[in-house]
Amino acid sequence: MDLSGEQMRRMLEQMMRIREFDERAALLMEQARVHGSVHLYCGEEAIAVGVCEALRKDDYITSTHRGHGHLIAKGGDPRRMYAELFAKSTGYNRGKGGSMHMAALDLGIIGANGIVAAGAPIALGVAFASSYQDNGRVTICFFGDGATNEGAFHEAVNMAAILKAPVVFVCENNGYGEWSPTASQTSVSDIADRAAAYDIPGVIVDGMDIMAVHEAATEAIARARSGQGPSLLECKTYRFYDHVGRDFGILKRDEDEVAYWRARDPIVLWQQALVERGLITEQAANAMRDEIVQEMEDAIAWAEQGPDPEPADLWRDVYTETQA
Amino acid sequence: MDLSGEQMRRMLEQMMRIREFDERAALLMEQARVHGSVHLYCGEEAIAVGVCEALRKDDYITSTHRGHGHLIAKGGDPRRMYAELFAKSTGYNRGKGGSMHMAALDLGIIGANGIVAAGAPIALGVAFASSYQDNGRVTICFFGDGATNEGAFHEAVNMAAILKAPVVFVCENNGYGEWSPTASQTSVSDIADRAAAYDIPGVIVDGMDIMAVHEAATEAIARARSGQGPSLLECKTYRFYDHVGRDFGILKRDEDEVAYWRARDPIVLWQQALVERGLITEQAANAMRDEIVQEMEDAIAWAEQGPDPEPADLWRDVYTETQA
Amino acid sequence: MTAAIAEAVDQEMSRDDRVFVVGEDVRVGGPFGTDAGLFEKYGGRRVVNTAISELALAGLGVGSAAVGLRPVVEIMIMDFVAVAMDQIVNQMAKMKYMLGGQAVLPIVVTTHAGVDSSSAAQHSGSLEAWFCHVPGLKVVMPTNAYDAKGMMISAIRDDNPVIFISNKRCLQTSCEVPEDPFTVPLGVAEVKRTGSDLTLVATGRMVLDALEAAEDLAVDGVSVEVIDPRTLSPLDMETILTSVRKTSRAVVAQEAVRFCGLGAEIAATIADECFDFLDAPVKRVGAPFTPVPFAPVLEKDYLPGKASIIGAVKDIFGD
Amino acid sequence: MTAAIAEAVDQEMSRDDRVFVVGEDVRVGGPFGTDAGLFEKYGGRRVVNTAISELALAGLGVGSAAVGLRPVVEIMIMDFVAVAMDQIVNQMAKMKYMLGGQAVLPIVVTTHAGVDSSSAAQHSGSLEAWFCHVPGLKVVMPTNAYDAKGMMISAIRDDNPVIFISNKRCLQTSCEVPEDPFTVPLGVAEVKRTGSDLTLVATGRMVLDALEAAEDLAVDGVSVEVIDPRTLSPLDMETILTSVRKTSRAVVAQEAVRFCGLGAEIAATIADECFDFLDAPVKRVGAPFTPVPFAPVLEKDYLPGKASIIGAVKDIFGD
Ligand SMILES: Cc1ncc(C[n+]2csc(CCOP(=O)(O)OP(=O)(O)O)c2C)c(N)n1
Ligand SMILES: Cc1ncc(C[n+]2csc(CCOP(=O)(O)OP(=O)(O)O)c2C)c(N)n1
Ligand SMILES: [Mg+2]
Ligand SMILES: [Mg+2]
Repeated sequence: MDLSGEQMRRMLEQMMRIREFDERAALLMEQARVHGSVHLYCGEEAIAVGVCEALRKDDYITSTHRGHGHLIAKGGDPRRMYAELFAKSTGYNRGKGGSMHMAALDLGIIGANGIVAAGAPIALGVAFASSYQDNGRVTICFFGDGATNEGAFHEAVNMAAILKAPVVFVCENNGYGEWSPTASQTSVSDIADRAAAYDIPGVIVDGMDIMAVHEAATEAIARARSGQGPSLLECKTYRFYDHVGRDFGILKRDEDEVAYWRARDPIVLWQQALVERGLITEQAANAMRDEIVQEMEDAIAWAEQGPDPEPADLWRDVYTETQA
Repeated sequence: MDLSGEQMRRMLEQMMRIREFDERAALLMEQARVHGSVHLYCGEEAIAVGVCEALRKDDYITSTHRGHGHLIAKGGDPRRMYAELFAKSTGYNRGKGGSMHMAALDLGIIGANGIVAAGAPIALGVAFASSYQDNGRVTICFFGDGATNEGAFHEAVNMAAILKAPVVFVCENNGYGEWSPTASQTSVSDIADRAAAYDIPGVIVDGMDIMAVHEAATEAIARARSGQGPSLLECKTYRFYDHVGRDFGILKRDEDEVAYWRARDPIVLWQQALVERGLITEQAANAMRDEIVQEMEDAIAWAEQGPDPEPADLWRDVYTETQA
Repeated sequence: MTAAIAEAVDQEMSRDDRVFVVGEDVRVGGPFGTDAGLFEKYGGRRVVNTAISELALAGLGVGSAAVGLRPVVEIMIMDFVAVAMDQIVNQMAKMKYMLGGQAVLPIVVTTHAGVDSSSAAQHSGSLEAWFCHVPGLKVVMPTNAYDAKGMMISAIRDDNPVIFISNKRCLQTSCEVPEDPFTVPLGVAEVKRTGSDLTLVATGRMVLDALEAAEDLAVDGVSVEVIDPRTLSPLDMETILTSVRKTSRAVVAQEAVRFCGLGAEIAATIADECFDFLDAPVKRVGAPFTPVPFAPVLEKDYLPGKASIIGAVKDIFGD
Repeated sequence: MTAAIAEAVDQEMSRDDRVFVVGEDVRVGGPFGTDAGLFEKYGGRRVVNTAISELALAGLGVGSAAVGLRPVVEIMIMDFVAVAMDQIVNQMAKMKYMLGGQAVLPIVVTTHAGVDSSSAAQHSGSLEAWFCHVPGLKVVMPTNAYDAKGMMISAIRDDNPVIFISNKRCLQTSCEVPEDPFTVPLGVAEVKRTGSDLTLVATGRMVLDALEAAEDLAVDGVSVEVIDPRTLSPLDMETILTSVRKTSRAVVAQEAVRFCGLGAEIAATIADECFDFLDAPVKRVGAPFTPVPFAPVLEKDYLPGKASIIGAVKDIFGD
């Protein structure tokens, strides 16, 4: 992979942006300043960024309930994202969707989803449209390990394989679905093994290593773009926090397990790698983070002061007025 | 496998019984004497019989829209089956289900099903109950190649694998789903490959060879019975007739393809094998068939003269009266 | 009306390249022939024959519509929607709203409903009430070939998800249908017969039974006005209420299970809005509270029709 | 009422070894705590924590019940039933009938419904009307801890599939509940408050709002009788009709989308059966015809409650 230093720094920056966004989102939820449930992406940043940095601007992604990272990685504006959490009309969904439904169609972000695995059939459809329109675009379908046990996942991957739809199925295997370990739900230990059921490539990568993710994603995306059909990319990762927010208080995880994964923080690892390669200094990295922190504080301030939806918005956008 | 000559002859007889049953069912449908759609099992007899002969009497099966063969193989009475097709109150379902819902719970036949793949989650449940009750029973889930593209199939197999439920998933890969070739629907050419997605054994057998089916089924059943969990058994077979009835007139299949499979008629093959082994003579086999033909004619005559349901039956059996 | 539907889809496909058909066995024209000839004319790119995966099918509709296509998704038999409900209800219907208006989802989901020659409990359903209860969907159920063609064209041109339900026994009927494309607007009921003594609101196959019942009742001196809503959601209550204000009596007939069906909504609204006009209670006709039986002798009793409609009308007039 | 539900399930599990619980995250007590303590007491054999596979879950219920067990199947949030509809509607509900009576299916499907603190469009649904439209199912929606415990015990002992719906905001309420097992019969409505001027039929969380509304209205001199059907199918219309024959006026309130909801069935039946008793049209209260919005300011307007109930009552009395 020949990535420029600039791009590699940008990848660090994007991961930091996601981390800082979500740490603050958690806090805002604890303070009851934002609404609804917030599922944090902390720990999984290398996946969204590693994958999305391999995309074209006009490519598409579908996301999950744990979607903030995907949105930011695909170019989502933290201000409008926070505004959505604050349920403001300046939010991406004008305050009508919240965390679990955030979308930005103009950025190719088809949306988070509150139904586990529901993004997969939608991603199939988006990718089908790209081959139909022959526009060379690729769709990334992000989903969790738990989602692979839903029928929707299975049907979508089979149909995508048959139609050779340009989609890459990216599994974020973080070891849990809500408060249940993956092993108690999923009959394979490697989700990638499920690719065999569709005769498509199944690849496992270290989801804490952004370069590994990026390289595998680049290959799968190229494959999809050239008409060879879907792939399944499994990224082994870890949910640093609880299922919802930072500590919901239901699940006590093994301390050693948490420590093991914390030590493999993808942001720390990548920052070290860049420092070692002389592409950034500790100091510059800290400055980068400080700037992002400031960006987030500004975004929150902007977002919180935005206007609430109008009462009439309740009735808006149920249907589209058709111009025949 | 040490099967007695008696059992081997019985397997021939059961296959003939299914064939003769369904040939007549088709005719009755063409004559509009029976009601609803009839999906013929002709060509696939070695599967139902090969599998069911490996079962205990108290084991269970779930079936499909193409279910007559499964019922007969598990001990269903052709008289009550025909009566059901004639919509008589002497039918297994008292005339309220018809071909696609035929069941005989007292024989462990949980039922045909009008929804593709819906038998799989039900089989999971039945098998789960057997481990819960620790009664040593095994459940066979029959389904078609097309059914493996439904989410229900996927969810059921994964959950069965996790729960180590004593169930064997038996796929009848007959090359088509309705009027579409399997290759146009299913992204793998061997359904058995899908076993990898659940970390369970996946075995391919020649579905026209009853011994091959029987041996593989015996092994999978033993595995299930001993608590080692489910297997996926793919039987390569062919639908001698159309999707519904003998010739629905929608699909013209390649003549060579039809001839190839017709030449592999499982009943002819097995009869030859028995003759070669000296376990039956041509003459005895013909006599056996003649007797079955007579049995079917008698069954039809009995069934057709049965009483219709009473008008009050419309309202019966919507709910169970609970004796608290 | 089978051919009328195929013709409508054909004409829209030739008019607009974004329109495509996707479903099981659409290659051979679909199980009822409503896609006849399309594959031969447009090929596999635009007539997409898929696996037996209704949930993925519906999702393919959602995703492809979200980025600019106009899918016509076929779910063979209405009972099978049960496996596709999430994509239809939680995604298709809600997406525009949840996204604050970002999405435009011009999708037609076609399906075939109703009791027909011993299809039994899993192939005879009429589930329109489920979809009517879901904001974001339009639900149409044309009852003759003319309406079917005009409404299919409208449905394809509509920028919203439309559930297009063909009653199986209606499919077998035919009538004069212009060859050229034309539209029948969605959301507009039709008075199929005028009358002065009673308003008979019927949906699906019950429209034909209602018209026959009206003939018979005319002989008995009862003048019945028959209204076919055609679009079930949004429902054109105005046409119905106007009629009831004139006739002072109403019967509502549907093939679906009576309890909690669309007929309840129509009857409740009539009873509310025409309270001061009604000379008699609004009566409802619908299927009994049982699954659909297989035996023809039971199916016949199960199915509401002319006799049950006449019974309800006579109830009102106190015979 | 969370604890009351867990207690009921616990008591039935200890009474009958055939009863078991299966669902997602039931090991940790379920997302709302309605399974709290069960895993610790009964272990993984009888408290079965599964994959995220609602369709298989429901099927596990059907199959295990068909051969003698009594499953309690949990579907976390009511909107998620959309992925399990086939097993619930096409299998569970119809199996007994299709099989000519062979099957006995004592299954409880529990789920949590309704709007609650910005859960938005995919986690706030009230879909009871879908299930009420399906013969073969019983549908219950208790609204206080006492009823919840008694009805859960009845549901588990019932030999039919029962959809047990807990409104999420009702779950947060509590009241005196006897520790010993007791039953509240299914199919029996309860008059929660007696009155003489108007019958207010309310379901789910609306029962609490209705009682508050009745208090307020009493101050204005309107005496309101509040009825909670508790079981939605089979629906105890007799209790409702008896009340309306006395009061001559009725309002029906539900949290679900008003259009095509259960309220329509109740209103239509009242209007029909009490035609000669009614002094005013039956009014209905329900959610507007939109998906559930996220923003609290919109959610507040979306949700029917005391104010909309009082509004409907005042409509009737013409203020
Ligand atoms: C159909 C459906 N079932 C259940 C849920 C509740 N739920 C939300 S997230 C989640 C766990 C998902 O696990 P996984 O796919 O591994 O994603 P992760 O949260 O680990 O990122 C569950 C069960 C849901 N939203 N939708
Ligand atoms: C959910 C659902 N979708 C579609 C159908 C219509 N249908 C009935 S049989 C069938 C083909 C099934 O193919 P396969 O599983 O291979 O079984 P086969 O008929 O070949 O034995 C289809 C599509 C159905 N009954 N249920
Ligand atoms: Mg996970
Ligand atoms: Mg097949």
